[in-house]
Amino acid sequence: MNFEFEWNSIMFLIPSLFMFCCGVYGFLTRRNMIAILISLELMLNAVDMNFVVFNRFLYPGQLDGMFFTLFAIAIAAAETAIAIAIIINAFRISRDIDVKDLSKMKF
Amino acid sequence: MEATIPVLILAMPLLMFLFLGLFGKFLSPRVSGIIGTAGMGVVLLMCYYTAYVYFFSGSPEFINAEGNRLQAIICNVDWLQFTDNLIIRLGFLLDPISAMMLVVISTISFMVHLYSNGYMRDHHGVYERGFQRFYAFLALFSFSMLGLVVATNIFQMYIFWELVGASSYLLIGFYFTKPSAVAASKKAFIVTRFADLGFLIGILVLSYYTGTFNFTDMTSVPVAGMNDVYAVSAETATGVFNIFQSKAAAGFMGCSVMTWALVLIFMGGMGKSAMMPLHIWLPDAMEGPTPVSALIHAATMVVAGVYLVARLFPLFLVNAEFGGYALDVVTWVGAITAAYAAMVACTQLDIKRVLAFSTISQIAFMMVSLGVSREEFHNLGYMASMFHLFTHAMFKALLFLGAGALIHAVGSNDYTDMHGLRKHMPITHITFLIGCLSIAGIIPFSGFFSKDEILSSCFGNSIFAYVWMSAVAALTAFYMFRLYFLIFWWKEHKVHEGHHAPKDQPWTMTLPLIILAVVATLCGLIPFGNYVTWDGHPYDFMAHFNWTIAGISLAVAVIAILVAARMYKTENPLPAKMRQAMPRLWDWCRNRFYFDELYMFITHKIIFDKICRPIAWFDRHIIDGTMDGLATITNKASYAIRGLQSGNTQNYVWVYLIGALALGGVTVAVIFLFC
Amino acid sequence: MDYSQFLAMKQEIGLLVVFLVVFLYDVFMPRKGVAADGRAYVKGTSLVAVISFAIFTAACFLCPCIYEPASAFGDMYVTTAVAATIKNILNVGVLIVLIQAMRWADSDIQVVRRGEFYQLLLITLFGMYLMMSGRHFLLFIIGLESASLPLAAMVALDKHRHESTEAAIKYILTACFSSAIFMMGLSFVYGLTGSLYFVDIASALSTQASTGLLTIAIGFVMAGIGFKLSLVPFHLWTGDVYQGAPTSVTSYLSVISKGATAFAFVVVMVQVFGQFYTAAWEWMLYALIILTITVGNLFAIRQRNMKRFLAFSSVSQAGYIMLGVIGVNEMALAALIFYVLVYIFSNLAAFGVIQAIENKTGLVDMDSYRGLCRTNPRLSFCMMLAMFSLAGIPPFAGFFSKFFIFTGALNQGSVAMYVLVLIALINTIISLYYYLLVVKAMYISPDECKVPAFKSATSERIGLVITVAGVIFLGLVSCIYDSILALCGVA
Amino acid sequence: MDSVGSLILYFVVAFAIMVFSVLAVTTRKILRSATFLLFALFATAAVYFMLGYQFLGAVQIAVYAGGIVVLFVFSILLTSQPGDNAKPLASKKRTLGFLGAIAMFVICAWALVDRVAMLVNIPEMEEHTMHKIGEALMGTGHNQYLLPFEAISVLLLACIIGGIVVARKKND
Amino acid sequence: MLFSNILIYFVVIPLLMLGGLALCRNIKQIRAVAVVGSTILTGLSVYLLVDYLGLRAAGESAPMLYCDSWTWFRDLNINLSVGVDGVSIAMLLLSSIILFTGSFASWKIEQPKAFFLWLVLLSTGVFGFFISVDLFTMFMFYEVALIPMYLLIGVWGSGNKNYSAMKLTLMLMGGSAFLMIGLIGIYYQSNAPEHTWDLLKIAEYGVNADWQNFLFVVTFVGFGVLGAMFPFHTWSPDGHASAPTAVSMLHAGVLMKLGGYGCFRVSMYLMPEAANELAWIFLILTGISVVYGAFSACVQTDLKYINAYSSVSHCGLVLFAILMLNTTAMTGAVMQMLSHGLMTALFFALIGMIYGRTHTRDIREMGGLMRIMPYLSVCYVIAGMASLGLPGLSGFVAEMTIFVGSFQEADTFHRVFTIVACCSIVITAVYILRVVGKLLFGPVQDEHHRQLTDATWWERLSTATLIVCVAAIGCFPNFFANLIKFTFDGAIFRAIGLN
Repeated sequence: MNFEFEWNSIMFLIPSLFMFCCGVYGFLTRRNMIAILISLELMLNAVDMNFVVFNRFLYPGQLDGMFFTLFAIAIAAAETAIAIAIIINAFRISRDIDVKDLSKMKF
Repeated sequence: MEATIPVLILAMPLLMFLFLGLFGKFLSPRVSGIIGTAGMGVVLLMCYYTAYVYFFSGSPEFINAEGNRLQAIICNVDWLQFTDNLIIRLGFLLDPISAMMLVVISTISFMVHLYSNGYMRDHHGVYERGFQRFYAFLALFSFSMLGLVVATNIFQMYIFWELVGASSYLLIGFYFTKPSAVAASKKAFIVTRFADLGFLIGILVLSYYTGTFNFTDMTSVPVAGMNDVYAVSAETATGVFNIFQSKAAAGFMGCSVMTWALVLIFMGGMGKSAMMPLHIWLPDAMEGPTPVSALIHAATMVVAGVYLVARLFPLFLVNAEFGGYALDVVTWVGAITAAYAAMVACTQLDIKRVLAFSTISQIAFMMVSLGVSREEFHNLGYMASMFHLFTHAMFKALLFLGAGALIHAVGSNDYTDMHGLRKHMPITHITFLIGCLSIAGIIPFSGFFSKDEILSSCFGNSIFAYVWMSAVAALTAFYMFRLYFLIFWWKEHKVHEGHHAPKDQPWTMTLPLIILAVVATLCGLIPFGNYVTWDGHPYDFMAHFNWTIAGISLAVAVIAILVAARMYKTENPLPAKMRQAMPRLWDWCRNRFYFDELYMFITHKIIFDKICRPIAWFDRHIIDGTMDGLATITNKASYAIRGLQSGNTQNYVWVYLIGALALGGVTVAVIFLFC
Repeated sequence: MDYSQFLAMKQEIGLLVVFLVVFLYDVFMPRKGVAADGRAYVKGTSLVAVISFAIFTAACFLCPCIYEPASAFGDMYVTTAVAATIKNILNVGVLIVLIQAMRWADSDIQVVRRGEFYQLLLITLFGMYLMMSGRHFLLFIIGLESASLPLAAMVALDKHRHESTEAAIKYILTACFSSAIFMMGLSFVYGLTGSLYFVDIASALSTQASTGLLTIAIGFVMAGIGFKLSLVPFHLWTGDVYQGAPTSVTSYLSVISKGATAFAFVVVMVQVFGQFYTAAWEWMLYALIILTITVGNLFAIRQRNMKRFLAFSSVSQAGYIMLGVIGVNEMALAALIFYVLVYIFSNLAAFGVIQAIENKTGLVDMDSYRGLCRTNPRLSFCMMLAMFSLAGIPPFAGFFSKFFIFTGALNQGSVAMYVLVLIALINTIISLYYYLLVVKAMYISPDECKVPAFKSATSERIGLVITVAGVIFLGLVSCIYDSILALCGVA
Repeated sequence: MDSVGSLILYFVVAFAIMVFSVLAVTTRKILRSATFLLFALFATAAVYFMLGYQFLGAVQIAVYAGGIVVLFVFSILLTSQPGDNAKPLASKKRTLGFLGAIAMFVICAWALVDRVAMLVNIPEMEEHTMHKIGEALMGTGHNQYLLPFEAISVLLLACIIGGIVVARKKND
Repeated sequence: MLFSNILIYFVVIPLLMLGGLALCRNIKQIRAVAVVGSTILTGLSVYLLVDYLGLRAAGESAPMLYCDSWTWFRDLNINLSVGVDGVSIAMLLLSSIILFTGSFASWKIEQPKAFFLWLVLLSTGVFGFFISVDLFTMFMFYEVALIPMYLLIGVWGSGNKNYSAMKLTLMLMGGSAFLMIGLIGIYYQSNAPEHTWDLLKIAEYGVNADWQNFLFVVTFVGFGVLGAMFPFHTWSPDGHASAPTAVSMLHAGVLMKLGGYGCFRVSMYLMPEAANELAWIFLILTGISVVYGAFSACVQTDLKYINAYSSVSHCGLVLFAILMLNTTAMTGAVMQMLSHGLMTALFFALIGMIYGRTHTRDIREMGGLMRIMPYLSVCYVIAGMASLGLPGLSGFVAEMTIFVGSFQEADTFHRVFTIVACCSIVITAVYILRVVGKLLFGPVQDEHHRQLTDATWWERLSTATLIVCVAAIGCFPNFFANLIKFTFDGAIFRAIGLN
């Protein structure tokens, strides 16, 4: 049996989109702030993958998508660092990192 | 004629008003009374002089070669220019009727000024509060009334028309602490205002089509070779009629536009002259001081309506000639009012009210007289009307001043407090009797002549009018003598304990009575037709005198007086029996056919309760409520969406996500669906 | 490899120099000062920061070479006279913020951290510079992140206050989510065009028809930038963060961050998606503006906390700023810049008063402002002017800026634009209502004032004098607007 | 054209991405969540390798998997006791989240599929040498990334400062 | 040179007054500044009037005189352009007189410094508005005049002042929102070779016919709100009721005139074709205003409400007349503005003085004041007489000019509305006499009132000045009519055959 197939961009885009949506779901539903950050990482990661996939499939002659991903990873790291610092500070103040409890200010 | 004296005739009272009004409180009442009276005396002399010059100088600007009297504009100043043609001017028009009115007004006004010196103080000689103000207002009224009669254009007339209304308002409300006086003054002003609305619209219509306010442009032709001199001409009036025929719509609600204009203008006259149904203010106006009633509400202001119709008479006449109804309206209104007022006058208790209704009735006579006046019989009615205006002014002023003397002496308006005063107040008695004889039309008193002319002209028009008006004349004689007998006879006067017996009043009050009595007796003999006719052409009435009519009317009057004497000369049960014989009629007459109640119903129950209050409510609740509602809605919306800002980060993010998706998604959908 | 290209970035380099001065001063100077609780700190940091920044601001204003258009790094970085002017305007704003913040930064609680405050602030400003001058989405995103991540730390700077932390968390979480969405949109744009350079994207897009993917990508990009501008519905963090953050940070956040992003927004929308204007993003922006102005106003009506109140007021102001974007013409652009300038001064005047009172008494409630005119007439006068200016009442600058922005928006002349401006104008009535509420509290309310009479610090006074002078004269002195318009005409 | 082996590998990787993503956001134990994230990141790295971006794959593993996840784990250990279970979610919240995610997925997927030109088969690509990558990273010309590189260094510096000032203990 | 133009002093002097007031230390100085400043302004406007008439007599035929223009915002073509014609001069005269009398009427106000500062700021706006011929500056001054009202009512007002002040400000600003869009629209849609704000230039070239209708409606509504046009009048009763005396005077006397003036100067002057086409809509609204305001006034019991509704009616007449689009009616409109301004100022001054003594404005609680305070009562009667149109006072000439002018429009629609408007003179009489009867005449209602005093000298001065002005217009109307008429006889209205 001579099974041959072509890689198609959709084969990567859909999982990546799925990952993004999982991230969205997690971001919207998790109560632990660190879990929310984890969801965020999923989203960012999906974006990175998108870039890479587009780069590879549509514009193989250049590296822009890849470089964006490279920098995006760094940005993600920076975001995580700041966010975790703030979360830890919050934890120090209230011994709690449930996002639901952070709704003193409203209306 | 030089303009100096005419201008002074108007300026003097005005200056007196300003002087007494502004500085009156620094003057003693006595001095201001003297100033006022003296000033009015000067005006009187100037008016007499002017009238004399007009009627007797024979100057070509006043009378032409054929002996026709002309209209002369002595002076005319642009006051307010609306358009190129529509200009309000203030001027001085001298013609037979205005000259005649000058005499009437200045005479009565002077008498009243003189009389008030006595009347406006109590038995101890203490002046009433506001005495200076009283004289100021009298001067204002004189100014306005003089300005009204000499108006050169209809708008000037309207201006002074309003001013007399205002001064009448001020004088009726002179005793402003008395609620009834305040109410009466308000009523008088508002009712006449309502009528003036008609007048104003009439002016607007008339002036729009004719393109002028000037009386002379509507009713007269300029006399060749003379500036500002005009002769009354039916051709000009016909020209006006033609303008309406060509420019205006064919008709509006069954009448031609010109008829509407004239009827609307006449509406103004109805208001001022207290024609039914706009008469209701006049009886109440008797709340004012009696001299005021004599001056304004008997002799001068109330005849302004008659004067107005007379002023525009050529237009009315032409209108009638071409089948318009304007004059018929005048006739009918006059006839009905005359009868109505006479009936009501028979039942009133208050002597001033009796006189007031008598005034209404007599003015209605003048109106009828104008209304029945036709070209075919030399427009006798016009002359008769003016003549009656003249004589009526004299004898009615006499009656009012006499009534004032009685009231002042007795301290009450009610004849039940009087009775049998003939012995106590002989001068008043005699003069009052002369007034009554005159109004009843007994020869040779002045009323006889003028009334006879009116009845003649009615006869000339239709037999129905003649019979109707003769009946009213009989009623007139009856109620006047009823009044006379009830005041001076009926039974002996009973003096209450602790009161002085009533007696004749000081000379300031009796002198005018005597003068007016003399005038009222004699003025009927004036050959009026020589001076005042509608077109200025002299008309010798005596030459056309109809003895039959005169005899009949005299007989009717005498019979009526006898009936009155039988019923009221001595105390007897006959009046009471009569009252019981026709209670319904008596009640209606006594209550003036419930007109006041009707008006109260219309104004309070309908205008106030059904229009004003709902509008005010609508404004506060609907219009304002809408505006407030907008604010409330904004606030509500603000509350409604506050859940968006729940404080929960994940909700924020959710909204963010949906927003971001919607932003693109909805746009895509819209493009997909519509493009 | 031409490293001299860095020299094209004069303002950025200058800013980094200021940053380094502050950084090095703060790190290496001996800690001679001792705070109330015994902690040691470096003396004079505030002064150094303010003075060095003032020198930098003045230099940027005066040096003509700043205004020369330049590009570097293969057009990844482009500066123009307009951009330089905007940066200068922002510099002035930042300078005022710094002056107004001195009192707070020198307070016993903050004094230890104030070095970091200045450093973070300068870096966020640097990020905003990059946003405005970057012509490559990667650089843009780095600028955006530099402008928001350190801000989150600044928001959390009042560590003793729970609200501060809560605000920081809300801010960082929504900011991260927003940047994820933004980058998702960018990935679509990249997929469609194969480049992240603005110019290349525009030219690539010009050859293809509008597709659903592009529209959605534009939506995501708009959401990402709209987040920083706090356009509705991406604004929800605004109220909480403004309220929770230290007041100095709030004032910085509300004016500088907003002004910079507004300009970046124009650049992205016009340069990248310019040709899809009428097809897509005009209508998106149209909807956003209406929502922003209306919802911002509706929320502002009920606020009692002054900072939160100004937050929602700034949401609606952002809507007005966007009116300058939707006009897409030079007059609208000039109006936008002028609006931002005036907005900086008006809002900072308001925040100056709030800070002065908060620093003295800790009160930020509108209710505690009742009767303020009797205890502190000058402060309440400043506040009133600020409110009038924000509401657009002549002869204060806000009137002119609002008028010009409407004029700019109507330049296009379509009926839809008239409708939009009408809606915006009707909203000014609502906004006038709540601005007047403040005036009412201060001037009309008969209550006894909770704020005692006090003398504010010199720095606060200087700040207020500058802002009030700006509020009064920016509009009346016409050459300011004229020169901005002239610049935009050249660009 | 590729062999069945690659296809199987693809399925494994795609499956791993999806499953671990779902698990990472649904598991109640936070530490497990971090672990699943790690697996998802690995799977992503595998995608990068499959597509020929070895350098990127390495960075992904080093920075993401190695750096960030460790950061997560530390902070998790710092902020929660072991064995802490998240409380079950309120159904309303879950529904909303689910709706949002589904909407996102449907819209984006539709847009992607709608744009047919994007759904292409894999083209040939020449090898990216480290030299080429390094040159692009450090160059100043078009499509070269020195400026972002410098800029992100400033950003990272700021984040360090910010992180420190926020997270350090109160009394210092 | 900026200061060589006489008109600029109408803004400069109030600004100097502001500066002077800011330096004042005690009430005497404040009064001095207010009185001196307003006297100078009055003198200036009288001088301007005389000089203007002299120039016209010498044959100047330009639509506006004393024109001058200084560039302000160059690229937007915004200039500080000034210029006046008869109408503006009449308005300037009115404003300065009312400011003068208003200063006296607030002789004993609390917090005088702040009060006069705001008052003078308000009048700066008013004067600036009347001298401007540039739409932008006009609008700017317009808003400058509006906002001090909020504080003046809020701080110095009485009754439900918070609500009223807010309502007034918001509604008027709502009007100006419409106005702003209209003005910008005119800027863009004029047929002038370049976009311009200059009234005269726009008038010369006209406005794009496609846009005229829209712009006309918007600007007319915008100004109409301030002109108290139905149904946007509801700010007026509450606002007037709560405002302090001098503010009511200025507001009803001058500010409401800004509405009428603006309607004429912007809506009608620049877009006569649209005016011709759409006047009927607003004729209906203003016709309703006239009658509706009068009817509402009949049943009010608060003195200020009565006057506020009466203002609605009278100002409705102003707009009504403007919409008639003929010289006579428009002249009448301006005369009505003058007349209503003076007489309503007089009314509000008197009401303020009475209220200051009796501490009630409910006519049911008062009565017989004529005996207690004869001076004030006589003034009140005169004001009432002026209001109901007694000849010799200003109301009559204004109303008559309007009615005669309106009647020149011969179609049924105009006729009907003219007659409806005429009816208002009867209703006016009803409510005026009702008040006069209840308030001044009759027995004294409240025995405490017997101790009250009559007017003080400054009150006498204030009211006497107004009465003299009212009477002057009433007695010599042609002087004012000729002053005003020139504008309406001008080329612009002739050109499109509206006369």
